Amino acid sequence: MSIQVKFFASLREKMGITETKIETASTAGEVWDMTTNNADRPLNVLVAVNLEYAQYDSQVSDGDEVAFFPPVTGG
Amino acid sequence: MSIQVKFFASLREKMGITETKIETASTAGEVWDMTTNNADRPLNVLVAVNLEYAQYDSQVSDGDEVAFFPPVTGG
Amino acid sequence: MATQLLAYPFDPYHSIVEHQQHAALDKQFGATASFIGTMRDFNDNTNVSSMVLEHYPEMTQHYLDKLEQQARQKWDLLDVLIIHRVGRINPANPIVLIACWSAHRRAALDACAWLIEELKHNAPFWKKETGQDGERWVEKNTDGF
Amino acid sequence: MATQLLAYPFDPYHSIVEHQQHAALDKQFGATASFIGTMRDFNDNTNVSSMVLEHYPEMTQHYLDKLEQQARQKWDLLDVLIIHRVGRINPANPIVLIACWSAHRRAALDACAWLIEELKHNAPFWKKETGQDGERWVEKNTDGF
Repeated sequence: MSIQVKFFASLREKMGITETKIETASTAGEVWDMTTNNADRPLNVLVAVNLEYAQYDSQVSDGDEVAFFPPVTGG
Repeated sequence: MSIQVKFFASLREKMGITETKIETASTAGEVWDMTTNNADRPLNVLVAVNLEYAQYDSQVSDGDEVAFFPPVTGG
Repeated sequence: MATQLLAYPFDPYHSIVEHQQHAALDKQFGATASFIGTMRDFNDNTNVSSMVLEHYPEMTQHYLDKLEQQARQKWDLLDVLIIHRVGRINPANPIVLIACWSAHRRAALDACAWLIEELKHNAPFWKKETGQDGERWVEKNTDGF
Repeated sequence: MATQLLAYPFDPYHSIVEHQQHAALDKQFGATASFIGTMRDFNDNTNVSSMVLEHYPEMTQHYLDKLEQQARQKWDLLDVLIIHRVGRINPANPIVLIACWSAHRRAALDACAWLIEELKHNAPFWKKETGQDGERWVEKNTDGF
């Protein structure tokens, strides 16, 4: 098992990561740290765990999908 | 000159008048009295003078058009 | 004229598209909000087979034009289209169309909701329904709920 | 499915009519409220020649379905249709369509306004505009005014 990690839009471009996997982590914030090489956690980044909005301190488990993205601009 | 008087919808049917003319009157209420043979003035009747909403005590003059109708049900 | 009183059936979406094409709105509007009122085959728990919409022609036209002007004063609208049926109407026929165009969404949405509410409460139209028990005048409009 | 993500242009009014025909809504609905968001050829005082709408496919579909369910819980709706473009979009192309059907007007109007607001604030879509100075990500949506 592992955690699937996705980045979108300007954050995807800035971090240079579209999709990656990590072995394990306990919070979404830890996932950020591990995948971005401990980059500062931007305040306006949105976090989703398993397709639902979450926080940096939300718990994650093996098999989860964690996503980071900028404020949305659809519609 | 004269005052043009119109009745619409259920009020037109109830009063048996579609359109009539009277010589003169000073208020819309007086127009009602003269054209309906002094029928009671219903509380929920709407009054229009020259295509604008008015009251029984609104002034009317020669050449005006006065209309009486029930609550509206369009849309 | 952006307000029309029609004595024959109309296709509201076709009317919107046609108006949009002729109004030279292209590429300037970001938002279109529309409301369409359609005749149902029941009202107040009674089946309705058809109805006749009576109106006060001069005042109706005058009132709808005034409503459009008021909406344009209250909101930043690029265009407004109001179409209302009169005469005999059958179930599933559109009765009223209100469409508002604006740069951003709130103006179009708010103006559209305001216009149908004003029209329902004040425009001089009257519905007479034909059902299984004959004809009856609709006494008052619902509150919208 | 009443929520659709389309990677190609669509005709929103045609979509409404088609949905209405297939949804067996005939003669039961009295009110249809719709909102259409269209790409303009300027934004923040800059000309925009085209844009690309990126999204998070699984979450977008999940989120729009959830919005529809929430709207149906909050209001007495007969049907809801939500269509959103993704991919490259040109000025005057529709981006989003929301249509709500109900027996009476308030449910359709309020649900439609609520849905576009929720979608704008939370659905995972991102616009990248191409203008005279190249490409740029849109930083945030307008408040609707």
